[in-house]
Amino acid sequence: MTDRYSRQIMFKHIGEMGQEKIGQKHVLIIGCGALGSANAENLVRAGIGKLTIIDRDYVEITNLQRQNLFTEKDCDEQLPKVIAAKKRLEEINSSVCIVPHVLDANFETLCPIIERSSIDLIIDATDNFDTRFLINDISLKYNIPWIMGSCVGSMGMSFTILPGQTPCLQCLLDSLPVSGATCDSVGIVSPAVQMVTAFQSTEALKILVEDYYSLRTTLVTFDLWSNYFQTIRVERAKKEHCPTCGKQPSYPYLQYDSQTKTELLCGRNTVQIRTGKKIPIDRLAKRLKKVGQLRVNPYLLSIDYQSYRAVIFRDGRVLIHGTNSKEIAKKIYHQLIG
Amino acid sequence: MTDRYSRQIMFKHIGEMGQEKIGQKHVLIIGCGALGSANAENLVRAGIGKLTIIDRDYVEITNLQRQNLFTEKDCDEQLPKVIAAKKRLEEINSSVCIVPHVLDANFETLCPIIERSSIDLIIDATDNFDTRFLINDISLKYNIPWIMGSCVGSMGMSFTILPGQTPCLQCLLDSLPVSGATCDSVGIVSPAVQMVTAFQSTEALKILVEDYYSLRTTLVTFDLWSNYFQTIRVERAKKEHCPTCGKQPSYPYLQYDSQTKTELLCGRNTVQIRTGKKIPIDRLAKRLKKVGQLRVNPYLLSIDYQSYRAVIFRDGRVLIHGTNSKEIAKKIYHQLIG
Amino acid sequence: MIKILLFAQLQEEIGQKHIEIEVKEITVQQLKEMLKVKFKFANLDNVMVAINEEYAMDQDVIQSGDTVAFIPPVSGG
Amino acid sequence: MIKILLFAQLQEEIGQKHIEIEVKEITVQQLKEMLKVKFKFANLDNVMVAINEEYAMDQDVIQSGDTVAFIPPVSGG
Repeated sequence: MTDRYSRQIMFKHIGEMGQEKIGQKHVLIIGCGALGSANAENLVRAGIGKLTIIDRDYVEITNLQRQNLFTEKDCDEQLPKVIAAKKRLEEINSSVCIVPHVLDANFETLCPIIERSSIDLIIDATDNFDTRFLINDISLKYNIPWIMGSCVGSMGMSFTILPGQTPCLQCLLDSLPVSGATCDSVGIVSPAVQMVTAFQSTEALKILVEDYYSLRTTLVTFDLWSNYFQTIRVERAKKEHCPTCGKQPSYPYLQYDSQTKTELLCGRNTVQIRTGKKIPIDRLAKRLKKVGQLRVNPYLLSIDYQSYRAVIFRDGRVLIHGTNSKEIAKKIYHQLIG
Repeated sequence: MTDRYSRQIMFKHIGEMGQEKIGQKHVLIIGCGALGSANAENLVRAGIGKLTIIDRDYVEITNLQRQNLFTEKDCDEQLPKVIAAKKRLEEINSSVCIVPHVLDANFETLCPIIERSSIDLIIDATDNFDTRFLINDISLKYNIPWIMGSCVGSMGMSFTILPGQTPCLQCLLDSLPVSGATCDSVGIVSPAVQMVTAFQSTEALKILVEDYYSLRTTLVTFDLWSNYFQTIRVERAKKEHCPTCGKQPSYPYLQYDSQTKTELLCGRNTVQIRTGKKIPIDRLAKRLKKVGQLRVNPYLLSIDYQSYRAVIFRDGRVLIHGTNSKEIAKKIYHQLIG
Repeated sequence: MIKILLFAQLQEEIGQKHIEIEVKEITVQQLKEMLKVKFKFANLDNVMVAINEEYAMDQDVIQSGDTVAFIPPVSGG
Repeated sequence: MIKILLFAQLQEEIGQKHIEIEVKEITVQQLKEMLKVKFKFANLDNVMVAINEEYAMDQDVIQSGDTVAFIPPVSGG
């Protein structure tokens, strides 16, 4: 069976020893969209020991353009992404243990999974910074490296966070970026996904074979359509008083108050989301104008999106009309606002 | 059905117009290994009109570590790569026309395909420079852009050749490189494949939507494990007297004499023999059933013989696994087939 | 002269990939203020800034000849 | 001083990723000859050469301060 990995064992930085290590490791991938699918496929083909994948979503027709584990049939059957992923991944490599969780990733769902497993590495494949800051806190609290990745349009970025060594996401970004460009507002092409995945999976392999010396220490960012590529040295961003990786961490995203709160507005077929941060309505309006019928006034922005209507207030409240499901509401919120 | 491409249509450099163009184009991918699989999947997910894929090989266990269209089952069934690829690609997007050819790519097999189809773009997914120089000649002779790509270890390179505009491969490399590193001698990790694919597929999309202005004009080269990335401006490499893209081209790789009949598949401990005649597999199977362990499918016959394995394709090609000697290979061929 | 590279939505907002500014010395914070006024950027908070490919903070000083990149984090995945 | 970046098998051959050479001016051809003697490279034909990220030919002149990359084409796919 090691014959199957022969080309990887031949690679001088992996070898027999490295392959054995890969086979003993457990990776957690958070999100099973484009980046999640592609990273999962790489790790499973590479012979990872155990892979846990979390995603709350099911396969939709618009996913097929870039999410490599899914087929038309998965879409017809509306399979949860992690379930469809597990099926394909086991056809690819039946010797890997795949643990799927159909779950919204938040601190209440993630912490128990982390605590009862022995996770060697977390790969970020989420589509929003809320969850990335949460992963960042978890990484530092439980001393697990994580690899950030994101993409949109033909752009992407990636950075590897090693607790105790590198700056963390909180060092790089003082606060949650509001309204980053999302795949659902400005689109995406599949090579952007692959490029980020190439960086993430390479760093993952380095960490799994414990070749820390070779890790990329820069933040990488690119735009494939503009033929642009840049790496940024970030050592100096590490902050002594960082609330996540500093000397006296408070792990702000593991506190109940920092969570984006969703509540059902009873009988109104509406979910209210409270984000706890101001939303720049005007900028958002510019970006969303092609996405759906839009109305703006000084207090709010309202948009018809799919069969729903989202009303976004400047003070950070969002109403999603047309659903009683908190999961659907959150998904729409992340698709529109990021 | 356009809903399926909505994220790609939203991308400002593609749009409705670009998507329509993609749907009308015909791409030829030469090779269906790691780069071929990954490029094919991207184009099919992106909604390419028609895709022709050529490969002479069948799926083996050592492929699964990095070749994204194939599963353990394809390997058990010893399916030709293009046949296994077509099956998966149709599950991904049933509206794309996939034309597989189980063929060795040489000028006798390629030219007829080019002449009877209207190919808009050729993607290089071969594993050798013999074939790349052949593609280069074909590209210039028939005025079809091609996108070079190669990878090994954690390294890769890519370059886009636009007839009449950019230098061609012959301009960049005066002659066939001898003994380049191969996947079978120094191994390969899958992110190297994805990175090259990301470059190739992005350039492919630019060409398909006719956004020539955005094309990368540099040769890109990288090493993911060493965190190295470089682009090289090559305009000045274009040679007036180039035998391929110069004023009086001779297309040296389209001459009969430049073809080989027996070839070593480098680092694979395998020799390929091209007989130039069709082989009656079923008759042969009957005769060989007492000679060694035999497997037959509609495309090929495979037999364990002494310490070797011979795989005999209906179209007259034979692979002798277990030797690097052309002489031994020929001998086994003659012993089995006569 | 300082060369400023813009990415993602910042490019869209002003329709340019890079701009040049004639100053000898300026802090990152001051440059942000200047760009907000001059180009009407909606928001330059939470945009990462790099001077000559090194992460920079608001109080860092940019010299003439430096290349400054403004990189808004992208969120998709 | 000229900085020389090595890739692929060239790195392996001498176990270094880059080397530095103290010369004022040298052609690509001359540099290849020098490296073949000094570092015993098996073969530097069919290796692409770039000076400061631009494709270079054998007769091109390298100046002190330039960065030269030696890039052997990789063949796999």
